[in-house]
Formats: sequence, structure tokens, C-alpha cells
Amino acid sequence: MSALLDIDRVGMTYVSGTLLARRVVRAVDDLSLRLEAGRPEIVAIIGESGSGKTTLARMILNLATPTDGVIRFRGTDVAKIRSNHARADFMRQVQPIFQNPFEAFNPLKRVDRYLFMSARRLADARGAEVDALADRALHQVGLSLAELRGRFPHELSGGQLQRAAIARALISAPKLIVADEPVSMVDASLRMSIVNLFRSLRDELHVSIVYITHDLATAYYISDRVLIMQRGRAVESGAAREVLANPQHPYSRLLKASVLSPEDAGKPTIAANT
Amino acid sequence: MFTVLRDLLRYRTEFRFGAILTGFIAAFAALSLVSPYPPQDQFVVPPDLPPSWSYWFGTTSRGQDVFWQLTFAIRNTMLFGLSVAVLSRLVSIAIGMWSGYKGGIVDRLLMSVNDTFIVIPLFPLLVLFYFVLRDRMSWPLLALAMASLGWAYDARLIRAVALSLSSREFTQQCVFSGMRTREIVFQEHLPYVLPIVFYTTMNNMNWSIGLEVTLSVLGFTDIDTPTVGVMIYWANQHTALVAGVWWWVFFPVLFVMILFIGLFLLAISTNEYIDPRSRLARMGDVSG
Amino acid sequence: MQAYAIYALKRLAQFVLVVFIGINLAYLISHATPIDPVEQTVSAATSFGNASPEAILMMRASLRELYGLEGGAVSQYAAFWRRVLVGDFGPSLSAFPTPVSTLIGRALPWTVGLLSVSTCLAFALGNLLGGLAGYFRESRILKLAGIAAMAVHPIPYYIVAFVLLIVFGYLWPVLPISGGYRINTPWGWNAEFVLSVVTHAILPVASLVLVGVGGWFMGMRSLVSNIVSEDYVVYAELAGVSRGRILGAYVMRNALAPQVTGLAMSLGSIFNGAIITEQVFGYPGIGTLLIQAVHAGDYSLVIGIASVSIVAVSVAVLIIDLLYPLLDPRVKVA
Amino acid sequence: MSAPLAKVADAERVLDVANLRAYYQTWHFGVSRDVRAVDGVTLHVDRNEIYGLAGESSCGKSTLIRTIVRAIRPPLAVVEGSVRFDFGGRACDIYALDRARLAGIRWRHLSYILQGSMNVLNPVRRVRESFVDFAFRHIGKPMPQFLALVEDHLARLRLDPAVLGSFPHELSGGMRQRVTIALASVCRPDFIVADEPTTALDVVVQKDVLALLREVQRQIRSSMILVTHDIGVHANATDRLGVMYAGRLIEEGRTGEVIREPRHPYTAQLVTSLPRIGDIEPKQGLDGAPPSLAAPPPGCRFHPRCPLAMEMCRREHPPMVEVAAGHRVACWVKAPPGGMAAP
Repeated sequence: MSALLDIDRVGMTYVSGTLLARRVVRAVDDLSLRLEAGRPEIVAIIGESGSGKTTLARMILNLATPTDGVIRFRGTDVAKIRSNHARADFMRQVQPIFQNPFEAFNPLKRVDRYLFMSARRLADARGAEVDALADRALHQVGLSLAELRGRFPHELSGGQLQRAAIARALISAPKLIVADEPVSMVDASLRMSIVNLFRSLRDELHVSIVYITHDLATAYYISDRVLIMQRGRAVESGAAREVLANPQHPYSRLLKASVLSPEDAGKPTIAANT
Repeated sequence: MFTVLRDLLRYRTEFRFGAILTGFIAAFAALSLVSPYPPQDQFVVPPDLPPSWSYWFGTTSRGQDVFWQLTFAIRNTMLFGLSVAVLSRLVSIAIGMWSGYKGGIVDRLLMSVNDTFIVIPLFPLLVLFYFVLRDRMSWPLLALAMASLGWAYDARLIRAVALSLSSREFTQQCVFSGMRTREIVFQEHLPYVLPIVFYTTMNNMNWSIGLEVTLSVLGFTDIDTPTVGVMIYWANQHTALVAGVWWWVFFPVLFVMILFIGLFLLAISTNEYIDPRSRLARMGDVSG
Repeated sequence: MQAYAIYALKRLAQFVLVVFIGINLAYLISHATPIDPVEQTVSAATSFGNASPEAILMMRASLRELYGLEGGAVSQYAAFWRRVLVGDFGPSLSAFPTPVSTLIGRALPWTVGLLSVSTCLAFALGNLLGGLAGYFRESRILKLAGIAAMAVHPIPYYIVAFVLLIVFGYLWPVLPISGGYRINTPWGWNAEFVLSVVTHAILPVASLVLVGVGGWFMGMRSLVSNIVSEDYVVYAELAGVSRGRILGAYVMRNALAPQVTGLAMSLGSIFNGAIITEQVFGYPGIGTLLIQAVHAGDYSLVIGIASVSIVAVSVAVLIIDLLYPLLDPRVKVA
Repeated sequence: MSAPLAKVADAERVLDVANLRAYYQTWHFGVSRDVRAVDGVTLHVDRNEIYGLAGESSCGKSTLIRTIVRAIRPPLAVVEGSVRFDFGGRACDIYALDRARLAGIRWRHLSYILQGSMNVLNPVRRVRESFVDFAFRHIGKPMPQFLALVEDHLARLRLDPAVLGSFPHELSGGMRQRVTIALASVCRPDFIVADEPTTALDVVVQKDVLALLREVQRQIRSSMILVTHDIGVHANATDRLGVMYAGRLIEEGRTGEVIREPRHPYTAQLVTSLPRIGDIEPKQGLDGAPPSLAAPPPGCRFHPRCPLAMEMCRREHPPMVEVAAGHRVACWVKAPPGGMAAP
């Protein structure tokens, strides 16, 4: 089977400061991950702040270039995509979802603008097709162009905005979506509809999703595989239910033990980890 | 942009005052078009007359009507300030945007140079410039020299805006919507950049007019073209104050002060308006 | 300590860059003109009739050397730098044969004194009032002070000085309006002389402070009105920490750091203001000297003053930069 | 929790909030608005308990506690209602106190833990100076004894006294929040308000910080309001729980009871939608969005999103009705006044 995404021993070293005060940060270290083509799945990358998970997302999206190793998308080295044409082609197939839905749209512009833009530029739609494409994508996320047309970001809730962002990503019928903490800024009551949406994207539209999160519970709920990161390294990976039900690595165990579950309600006997 | 202006005029007292003062001075300058006397002509009216119904602002010892002379002076001074501001905008916008968008090493290098230009005292350099050129000194040359020296502080402000815009999430969203860099800059970011450009333009006009007046009063410019500074220069040459011809000095100083305050009010009220918090509050973001 | 050394080295590098670019600008301006500077200068200098024929000959010779017209571009450039680094700008042409460095040395203390007194006063007064105005937003007096500061601030130094000169020189002549001390007063640490220095400084200092105060006032007021909603201020208020302590140790203390950065950034333009003000009041500092030099066509003195000004302002900025970490502990780790 | 009912009966009330309304009254470039962030909230907190306040963003919970501790400044203003504290026999209405008396109560009796952001402690002051600023005047001891007391307190919380010499930026986020907890408890106050104390922290650190918070509360036996949107935190740290929606309290009761047997449709939705490890049952999110607080809908504010909404819900807003001991709910369907509670 050919790989959709092949992350091959990738590393990222940030050098900050000037000659006088160099500081070297190893954000991602020797990390490998492979998603097969033709078998859509949701892979959760789990880690805390500073684990390198966001750097990994940026590298997959070609927003950052790895200092070691290669990331291949359908056999092409992502870092070598330079020309406008190749970039557009890549963006047709790989799309991001960002963390903060309120920040993901220009507050001074109408939300539908980005959907139309994607339809024209990435899906080569013209005239009435543009509206049709946008409307179809919005219906896939439970919205419609009728309710979104002409609206500004501040007129919509976080949940609606995040759905609109997902709809925009869907317009070019991508093969892979990289979602960096897509629900952490969305209110709890709206969160599950977004999470469920990812599941239906996989099952109905056959999109593979790299789901980057710090939340073990949603990762358990939707993902097929997980990869747990600590300080740039993958400490444990495997089938989501197995790994999270019975983590082996001490760090994974610590993470799981730290999850505050509503199950414990009424017996507030919280104890420190250390 | 039009609604911005309308909002500012309607709800910001400072902006309204600034617009009125600046507009008044601009209208006054426009009167130069209907002046009965050419600006260079001397002894067209009786000299040293105090303000009266026939000569509103009095006449000078050189036999010029202060009122009509001042319309030319204000016009030239404003045009000068505007040219310096526009010319230096070319540099500060280019440097600020480039530095802010590129980031990294380009940003650090450009900002080092930029900070250097902020720190260097420009007045001695401009005096040196005059000293070398002497009689060949002309308004366009001076404007060019000031524009090429006076862009740095504004470039820093513009860079800060560009830097924050380039790291906003919506910029990435635009990229992945297939928008080209040019489109992102001109369609998405321009509304955030324009107010700061307007603000720095007003400030820069104030700065350049101030320096022009100063250099002219000292006689370090082309003293044959009437500007506010040149008027005061000639008044001083004729020891107008000692001779009691105070109106020769009073009206230019008064009008240029009004202009300064007007431009300054325009600048600060715009600056307050572009504060993102006030902008969000206006758009109806719920707090709490 | 090591972190501070790195910080200091960076600031030093910036200082070197400022001097380098500044001096190069001076070189460029004085050399990149199509006019023959020697004849231009000679005719300008002699037209004032204050040079003897002997001095004119000397002037021509030393001008040739000064302009470095004999050598090629590289040696001209090198000679220019040598003069700056050694601080030897040759003899003054208008006060021949006094060296330029002596003239500058005589004038510099007046400028440094005027500048440091007025800058400190304006900075302290503006920040104090601005801090109070930002914290006690409802106070009417402070609002009025704000409007006054805003009205004077945008007016250039020359005009403000000029207005003060008219008011206190012609309309209500109570203060000396010219010079740095009363003529014929013996120099030294006697009460009469010191008093005359102080009274002569009042108007120049006042005009510099009047213009300067507004900027600091407005800067501080807007900083403070942002800082009062910072978490640490809200937190201290919730803790019932006294208002005086909050204003001093929490609000103003945190606003001071950016204001000092602003001070370093604006020293150049403050210096410009001082030069102009000196000229208005005939104060015996660098500014008056520079303008006299221009009128007398004294090339070496003009070049000397331009170069010294650049170096002096850069040194002052460097000193502020080096002291800055005392104010903001976060700098050391950056 | 197996607390005997008797304890509830004779528990002393430390905080009593009655029918509190607090609005943001703004005027911006010609647009004037009243944002009704807190709209008629009544609640009380007993001695030695942690009262949790849950709700989503802009439901008014932050505004509510800011109003409770009188940390409000225009445009936020109290429109109606009262906030009374009782610190061991010294009862007071916090809005009736003058400046000096208020300052005397702050930190000594009423302290505060803010969201663990970067800027809770003055960035240019060492931690020791913050302790001096906040607590010295209440302790009434000379400086050396005061500092010794602070060090003892830190040691009891298993914090290294060396943190006193640090600047805030030299500490990690978790350590800063621990220091803040120590700072808030050093005077052994009667009442502590904790506003999203663990929100900015990583999960591992979050659990440790919560454990510390719980331990401090047990040690000094103070009362506490803990505000967070995270139901998991409430389940693990609070005794009683109040749920807010669109500026109103809609359900309140023992934390275990509210989470296990939520009555209000909103609470029920909030709790059942939470994914848990080991549970793969499909969960549903709510449709729609919370209403604008500037123009809330008439009647029950949840009715536009409520699956159970009936005619009554659209007209009048439901009162809080006690459905079980200490369990109050505002819902026409689930808790109709008169006790005809639906199962």
C-alpha cells in the first residue's frame, strides 16, 4: 500500500538569539509516522505544551521545514514544494484547522469570503459553482450558505466559526486534514458536535485526519491511532483504545492518571501526582 | 475607509477639532490662489502698517501684506510637510512591511539600522547639508534629504503592525484558501495598516514642518520662497519685534501653531480609534 | 552576570553601528556634492570679512587637507575617520588658530548641562503627572494638565522658545534672555556667578521642558491606563494593597521601563531641540556654536560639531541602555 | 459525598448573594448597550466548603465573582441585589463598606486566586516583596518574624522557600500558580475566590495544583468559590456546584448529585456530552449558541436550544425550585413550582 503521509525520522531544531546568545531547542526529535492511502483514519498526536506537537503540525503543513528527516505526502517531499502551482496542488489535498476559531477569520471581513476564495482558487469553481460548492461544504458541517452569507465573525459563535473553518477546508476535497487543538477553544456544549464531525469526515468523505490535542478523552473517543509525545519525542504509539486503556510508558501513565474525570464526582479526594 | 472617517468625525471630539483646525488652515492656504500680489513682490503696499480693516494682518517692513503673504507661506509650508511625509512613507512602509513580514534575521538587521536612524541627531546633519549646498539649496532637495533621514520611527511602528498580522491565524487561513501574498497584504491586512500609516503621516508632517520652520528661521534654506519660517526669518532680519511690528511675527506663529495642534489632534485621535480593543467593543464583542 | 555581559555586548554593537552609520552620513553629505567645497567655503568665510589674508592662505591649505582632495576616495575616507576617532578636526577657520576641539570642549559642558537638566525635569514631571492622570482618570485638574500638555507638545522647540523670548524679553522682561551667565561676572564657585548661570538657564530649560513634558505625559498616561487592567494590578487591588503602593510599585514602576526605552529613542530629537533653543537664547553651547560656524563658513567646526553630536548622543543612549536592566529584571534572560 | 444532613442545617453561611444583577453599561462610537452579564443570581456558600461555579464562556461567571468581591469598575455596575459576608460573627455588606474597612478585610478575610496567566504577580518585584505587599500589614508582626512565618507556610505547602528570592518570570507556570495559592492563603482567610486557577496549566500540573488548593482549604478550613468551565475539575475539587447559563444560575446542588443526576436540560447536556476514556458511546453536542447578553431572549434563556422547551418557557423565566435537599433547578419542565417534578 502506498503512503498518504510518511513522516520519516523527522527532527526540528530551533536556534534562537544571535551569535552572542545562541539557544538551541530541539522541538521535534527523530519522529516517524505513516498514514496509508486508501484507508482513512484519525491519528491523534497527544502532548502537553512544549511537546513539539504544534511544530509537527506546522511541518506537515509545510509552514516549517524540518531540520532532519523527510515528510512525504503521496511520495513528494513536502519541504521541496516551492512553486505556486505545486503549493496550490498541495493545499488542495492538505488543509489545516486552527485552534482559535475567533482568530482564524479576519474580524473585518465576512466569513463567506474565505469559502468563496477556496472554491475559486483551489477547486477552480466559476460563477454559480462557487456558491454551490460553498453551500455543499457548509451542509457537510451542518450549516448552510443561507445562514452564513454576509455574516461577520463576531456575529457567529465559536462552534459555528469552527464549523465554517472546517467547511472551508473541505471545499477542495482534501485527502488530509491537520487539526491543531481544534476544540480546545470551543465551549463544552458545542465541542462534541465538532468532534463527531471529524468522525463523519473520515467515514463519509474518506479524509484522513491528524488530530493534535492535549485531551486524552476526545482522542480516545474519535481516533484510530494515537501517538504520545513528550519533549519532542514519541514515547508511545499504537491503536488508540489499547494505548489509552492501558498505557505502558511511564509518561503516558502519568498523563492518563492526571485526567480529571467527572466519574469521580462527589468524592473530591484529589491527590498530587508527585 | 469612509465609514471610519464618518465615525471619527461624529464621535471623537479630538478628531473633529483636529479636522476643523487643519481644514481652516488649508482653506486659508487655498486663498493664495486669489492673492492680488505675487508672493515675491516687495513694496506693493505701504510698509509697517498695523492690522486694520484694509490690511487685516498689517503690512511688513518690506511692503508686503501679511495676510496675503501668509497664505503663500502656509501653502508652501503645508506642501513641503506633505511632500516629506509622502516621500518618507515610501521608505517607512517598505522597510516596516518587509521587516515585519520577513521576520528572523532580515528583521533584526533592518531594525538595527532603523534604530540607528532613530537615534542619530538629524539637525546637525541637515545643517551640514545646507552648509555644503548653500545657494543651491532648494525646497525639493531639502524635502528629499529630510524624507531620507526621517522615516525610521514610523517604520518601527508599521513593522510592529505587520509583524503581528503575519503571525495571526487568519493569515494562515488566507494562505490555505489559495490567496496570494499580494492579495493577503492588500485585501486582508491593509485595513489594519492604513490607520497606522495615516497616524504616522500626520506625525511626520508635524515633524517636517517643525524642522522646516526652524531651518528657515535660521536662514538655512532657500529664503526667497515664502514659508512660515522664511516670514519669521525676514521679520527677524528687520528686527520687527524691536521695531514694534509684532504682527509680522504674531500671525505666522499663531497660524503655524494652529496647524501643529490640528495635525496632532488628527493623529492621536486616529491612534486611539485604531486601538484593537476599542474596535472590537464597537463591533459588539461581549465582554465578561 | 553572563546574561548581562551578553546584553551589554549587544548594546555596544548597536552603539558602534550608530556611530558608524552616523559618521558615514556626515561623510556622504559633505563629500557627495558637485560643488567645489574649498572655494565655496573660502568665499563664504571671507565674505564676512573676519579673516586675515594670512588666515585665508592657511585656510586654503588646510581646507585642501581637510577635504582630502589630494588623495583618492579611499584615503579621503580614511582621513575623515581618523579625524573623528582622534577627535582632531584641525584649527577653526573663523577663530583661527584655535583648534576646533577646544571650541567644542568649551561649549559642550553648557549643552550637556542644559540638556540633562531639562531632560530629567521633563521626564520626571511628565511621567509623574501622566502616571497620576492615568491612574486618577476622574481628576479634573489632571485632565486640564493633559489638555495643556497636548496643546504645547506638537509645537516645535523653536516656536516655543521664541514665544517665551517674546513674553519674557519684551512683554514682561524679568528674566535674562541671552547668554549663559551675566557678562563681567567673575568665573568660579561664587554665589553671584552660580546664580547668574541659574537665572540664565531658566528660559532655555523652561522651553525645553514645556515641549518635552507633553510627550512623556501622554506616553505615561496611556501606558498607565493599560497597566491598571493588567492582572497583577487587579490582583494587588483585590489584596487591598494601598493605592500609593499600587501606583508607585506596580503601575508606574512597570510603565517606567518602556518610557526609558522611549527616552533612549528620542534623545536624538531632544538634542535637536536643545541646539535650536540655545540659538534662540544665545546660550553658549554647541548649538549656538554650530550656527555661528555656519554663518562664518567654518567648515572644520561644522564637521566637528556634527560628528561630536552623533558620538555624544550615541554615548548617552548607550548609558541608558546599559542601565536599563536595573529597571526591568526580565531583560537579563532575553 | 456522605455528609450528614445535619451538617447542612447548622452550617454557618459565610457568603450570601441575593438577587444580584450586574450590567456592563457601555457607550462606544454611538452604540450604547447594556450587557446583562449577571442577571438575578442568588446563592450562598457555607463555612469550610468549596463551591464550584460552572458555565461556558461569557455566561457571566467571571463577572459574578468580580461583583462578589467588589472588584468592579465602570462600565460594570451593580444594578440590584446584595452581597453579604460573615467572617466569624463580623457580618457585612461588601458594597456598604468604606475604603478603609474594605482594605482591612481584603486578604485578611477575603483573598483571591486569579487565572494562572503570566501576569498575576508583578513582573518587576520579587516574590518576597509580593508577600510583604499583600500580607504584611495583616499579620502584625515585625519583618523578620513575618518572613519566618511566610517560610513556614511555604514549607507546609511543600514549596521551596527559595522561590521568595525569585522574579515571577523565573518560575514555571505551575510554580507561579502554587506561589499564588500560598500567597492567597498565608493570612488564613475565611474566604478564597479562585477564578479558573488551573485553566492555563498542562494536565499533569493541573492535577497537582488542584490537589494543593484542596489541601490548603482543608488546612485552614476556609470557604472557597472555584470558578472553571471544566466539569472534570469541579468533579474532583468542589463540594457544591452551581451551573450558570447566560447570566443566570440554572442549577445548584451537591457536586456529585448535579453531575450524576443533572436535572436542567442544559446541565444534563453538558455532563453527558463529556467523553471519557473507556466509553465509546456516541455523544451529542448542543446546537445553536448562547444568546447575546445584550439582548437575551424572553422567558428561559435556554429555550431556543432546549429540546424540552414548551410554551411557558418562551414567556417567563423559571424560578429556582428545590427538587431535593439542597438541589435547586430553574426549569419549567424539570422543576415546576409546586413540586410536580417530572422524573
